[in-house]
Amino acid sequence: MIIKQSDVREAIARIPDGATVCVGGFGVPGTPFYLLQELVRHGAKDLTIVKNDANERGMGVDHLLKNGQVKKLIVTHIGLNANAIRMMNEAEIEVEFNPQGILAEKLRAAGAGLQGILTDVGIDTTLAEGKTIITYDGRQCIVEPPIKADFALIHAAIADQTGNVRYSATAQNFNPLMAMAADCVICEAEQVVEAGRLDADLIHTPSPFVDHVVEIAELSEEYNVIRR
Amino acid sequence: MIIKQSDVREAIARIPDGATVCVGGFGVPGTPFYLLQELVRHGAKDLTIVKNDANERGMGVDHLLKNGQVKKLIVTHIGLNANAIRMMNEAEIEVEFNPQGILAEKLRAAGAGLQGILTDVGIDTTLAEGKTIITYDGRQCIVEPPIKADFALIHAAIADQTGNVRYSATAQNFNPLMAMAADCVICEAEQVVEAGRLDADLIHTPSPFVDHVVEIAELSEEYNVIRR
Amino acid sequence: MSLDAKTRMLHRAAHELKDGMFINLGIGLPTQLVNYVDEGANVCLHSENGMSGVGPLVPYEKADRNLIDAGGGYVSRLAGSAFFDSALSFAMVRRGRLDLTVLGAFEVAMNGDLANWMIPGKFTPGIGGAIELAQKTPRVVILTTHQDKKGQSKIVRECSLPLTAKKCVNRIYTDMAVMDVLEDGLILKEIADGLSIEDVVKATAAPLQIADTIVHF
Amino acid sequence: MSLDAKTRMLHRAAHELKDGMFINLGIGLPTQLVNYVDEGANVCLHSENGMSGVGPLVPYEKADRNLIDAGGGYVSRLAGSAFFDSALSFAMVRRGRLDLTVLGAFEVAMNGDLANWMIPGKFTPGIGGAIELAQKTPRVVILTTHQDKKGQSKIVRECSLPLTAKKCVNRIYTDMAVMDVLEDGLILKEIADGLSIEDVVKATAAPLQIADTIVHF
Repeated sequence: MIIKQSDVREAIARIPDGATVCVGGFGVPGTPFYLLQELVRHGAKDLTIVKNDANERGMGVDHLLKNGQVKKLIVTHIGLNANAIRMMNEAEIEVEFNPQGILAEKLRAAGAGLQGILTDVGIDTTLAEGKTIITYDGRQCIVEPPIKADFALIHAAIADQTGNVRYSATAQNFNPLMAMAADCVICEAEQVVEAGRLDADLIHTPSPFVDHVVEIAELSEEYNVIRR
Repeated sequence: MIIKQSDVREAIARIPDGATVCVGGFGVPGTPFYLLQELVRHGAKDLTIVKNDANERGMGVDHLLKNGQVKKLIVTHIGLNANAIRMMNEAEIEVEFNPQGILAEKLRAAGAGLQGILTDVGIDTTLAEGKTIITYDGRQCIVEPPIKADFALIHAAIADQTGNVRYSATAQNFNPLMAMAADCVICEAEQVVEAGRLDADLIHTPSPFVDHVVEIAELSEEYNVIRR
Repeated sequence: MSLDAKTRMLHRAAHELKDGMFINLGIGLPTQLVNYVDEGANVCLHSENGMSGVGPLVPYEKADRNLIDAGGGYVSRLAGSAFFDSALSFAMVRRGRLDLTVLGAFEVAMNGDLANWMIPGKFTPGIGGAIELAQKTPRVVILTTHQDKKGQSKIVRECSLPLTAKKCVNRIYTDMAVMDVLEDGLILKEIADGLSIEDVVKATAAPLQIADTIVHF
Repeated sequence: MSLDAKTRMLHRAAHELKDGMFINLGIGLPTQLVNYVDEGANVCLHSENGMSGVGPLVPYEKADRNLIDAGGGYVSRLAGSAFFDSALSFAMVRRGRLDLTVLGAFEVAMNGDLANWMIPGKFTPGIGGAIELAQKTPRVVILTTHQDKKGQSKIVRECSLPLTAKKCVNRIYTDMAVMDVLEDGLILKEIADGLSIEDVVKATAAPLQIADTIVHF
C-alpha cells in the first residue's frame, strides 16, 4: 500500500496564493484547526475558502480573515462570526451564499466528476437570480455547477497511514464531500494508525481521496467544548 | 425510536403489479435472495427491475424472469445470464443499459431529490443517442434523469430494529443508493439487533432511508460461494 | 411574550410531533419543542449537520465536543441514532423523507410564503439549511411570536422580505393563536387563553377566516 | 496465442504498474497482471464494485462469499483496503483519481478510439463500467491478443464496432508488440522475441510508424 503520512509544514507549503481551499467543519466539530493554524503561518494570500460557516470570532477561519489571506468565502451561513459579517459589509471580502445541501451537492458533483446538477431548490427566490435555468422534464430547474477545489483541509478522528479516514459524530459533516472535490486533500487526524488497523468495512473516506495525512501534535483549545 | 421490524410476507405484499423495484447486489454479494424468493411467491407482474446485473441463470432475478414477472430491466450488464440475454433478444423483456457509475448516480440523484445530473460520460458514443444534450459552461453534456423507484429490496449484513444498516465487503455496491432512490425500502438482514447495538458512527444506510426490516430466516444456497 | 405564553405555545405546538414521525426542528424556539413531546410519541429527530436520533441538550460538563445540533447546542445521542455527511443529510430532506419541520419566521404570508433568512441591509448571515427544509418537507409548521419586538405582526398579507420558499407553510403556531393556511388564505383555529378573537384579529396584518369552533390553549 | 507469448506479454505489461499508482485492471487478461507486478512496486488496486486495495485471487475454500472483484473472482483484502458503494467507486473514476486502467479490446483504432463492449447482433451483454474507465482515466492501456480468433487484426484504421470511448487509448500491449498512440497515429516501439518488424506490420490493419530503436521483449 501507499504511505501518505506527511509533515504539517510540507503539506501546507503546497498551497499557493490564489488557491481555492475547502475547509471541513460545521461549527467546531470537523474543523481542521491545526492545519488552519499552519496555513496562517504559511501565509498564502488571495484564497477562496469554501466552508459551511466562518467559525466564530478568533477561531479557525477567522484567523485567515484577520490575517488578510481571504479574497472570497463560499459558505452557507456566517451568522456566528461578526468579524466576517463586517468584512462582507465593508467589501473587504466577497461572500457567496449557498443553500446548505446544495453546497454539499456542488462539492460532491465535482468529486463525482459530474458537469453539474439540476435542482429546483430556490427556484422561486432571489437565490435563483443570475443562475442558468432550464426546463427539463416539464419543470424549471436551476443548473448548479460543481465546486472543484485545489485543496481540501479535513479533520479526522482517526486515519491510517494510507489515508483511510474515520470521523466522529457530527464532525463528519462536509469533510467527506470536500475530500472528493479537491485535487489535493490534506487530512489532519487525532490519531494515525498503521494500515490494516481500521476495519475495511467501516471507512468514511477511502484512501484514494486522500493525498496527505498529518497527525495533530496536540489538540489546541479551539477543539474544546465552547461555553457561552 | 421507531421500530420497523416486519414479516417478510407483509413487507413484500405491498408491491403491486407494474411497480418499479430496485434490487441491490453486484453478482451474489448484496443480492436480497430471500426477498426475491418471496416476490416470486407473491407474484406481482409487469415489474420494472433496476439492478446492476441479472444475476446468473437460476439465481435471484432470474427467478422473476422465468416466472414472467418482469416487463423491463434497467441494468449495466447481463452477460452472466444467458436466459436474460435470450429474453432480450426475443423481445420478451425490454432492457435499458446504463454505464455502471451513471446508473449509480441516477439512483442517487433520485435519492437526493435532484431533478437530474449533467455528465459527459458516453457523449461521443451511441449511448448518447436519444438523450437530452445541452451546452453548459462551454461543454456538451448529457442530461441524465433520476431513477426514482417505488420499492427497493436491499441486503444487509446487520441492521437494527429502527432500520440502521451495515453491509459487508463488496456486498455494499448499489444497496445504499437504491435505499435512497425508493419510496419504500425493504431491507433483509442476516442479523437484526436492538436499537443502540450499532455504533452510530459506523452506519452505512441510516434509518430514515429504511421502511421495513426483515430478518432472513435461513441463508439459502444462493448466498454461498459459487464454484465454477 | 410572557414566559407563561411561551410555555403554553410550546406545549400546544408539541402535539405536532406525532408517533412515528421523522422531524427537523429549526434553530431557536423550535428546538425547544424536544422537551415538550407527548409521552409515548416515538419520534426521530433530524439535525441537518448530519444526525438522526437527536437526543436532549446536555450541560457543558457532559458535552461531547464532536456532537452538536445545527444550532450549535451540545446534544446527546439516543439508541438508534446515526451520523452521516451533509450531502446525505440533505438528501433526506430533498427526497421528502422528513414528515415534519418546525421553523421560525420573520414573516409568513396568508398564502403560505415564508421569509426567515434575510433582512436586506441589516441581517444577512446566510441561508443555511432553511430553504431546503421549507421547500421540500411535506408538512411545514411555523413556530414564532405573533409580533416582532416593535409590535409589528409577523403574519402578513404578502412578505416584504426575500422569500425562503413560496407557499410552503401549512400551519402557524404563535403565542396568540393557531392558524392554518388554506387555498384562499388563513383560518384562525385556536387562541391562547385569556385572549379574544378580536385581540388576535387586531394583532394580525392579514385577513383571518374564523373557524366554526375556536379552541383555547 | 501460445502460453509462452501470453506470459511474456503479461510480464512486459506489468511494468506499467508503477510504485504509488492507483489502478483499475479490467476483466479478463488485465486482471491477471496482479500476479506479475514488479517487486517493490506499492500499487493500490481498484475494483469498480466498491473496493480499494484489492488483494490476490483466492481459492474457493478461502473465499469470502461477500468479497468479489468486478469480474466475479473471489479476491482477498490487503492491509489498508476499503469498501464503498458504487457511486463513490465511480466518483473516483470520473474524478480522475485513478492513475491507470488496463482494459481489453475488440478493436483499437490508430487515433486511440476503443471498442470493447458490443458486437451488434451478436454480443450485447451491456456496458458495465468500461465506458467511464476508458473515458476518464488519465492513462488508458490496452492488453489484448494482436488478432482475434479468426486471425483478424484488432488494431485497425477505424473502429467498425460501437465505440466505448473516443481517443482514449495511450498504449497497446499485445502478444506481438507494444505500440503507442501518437497525435498522428501508432508507433511500434517493441516486438516480441522471435518476431520481425515485418511480421508485426503484416499482422496489423493500421499503418505503423517504426521507432528508431526497437526493443524486444
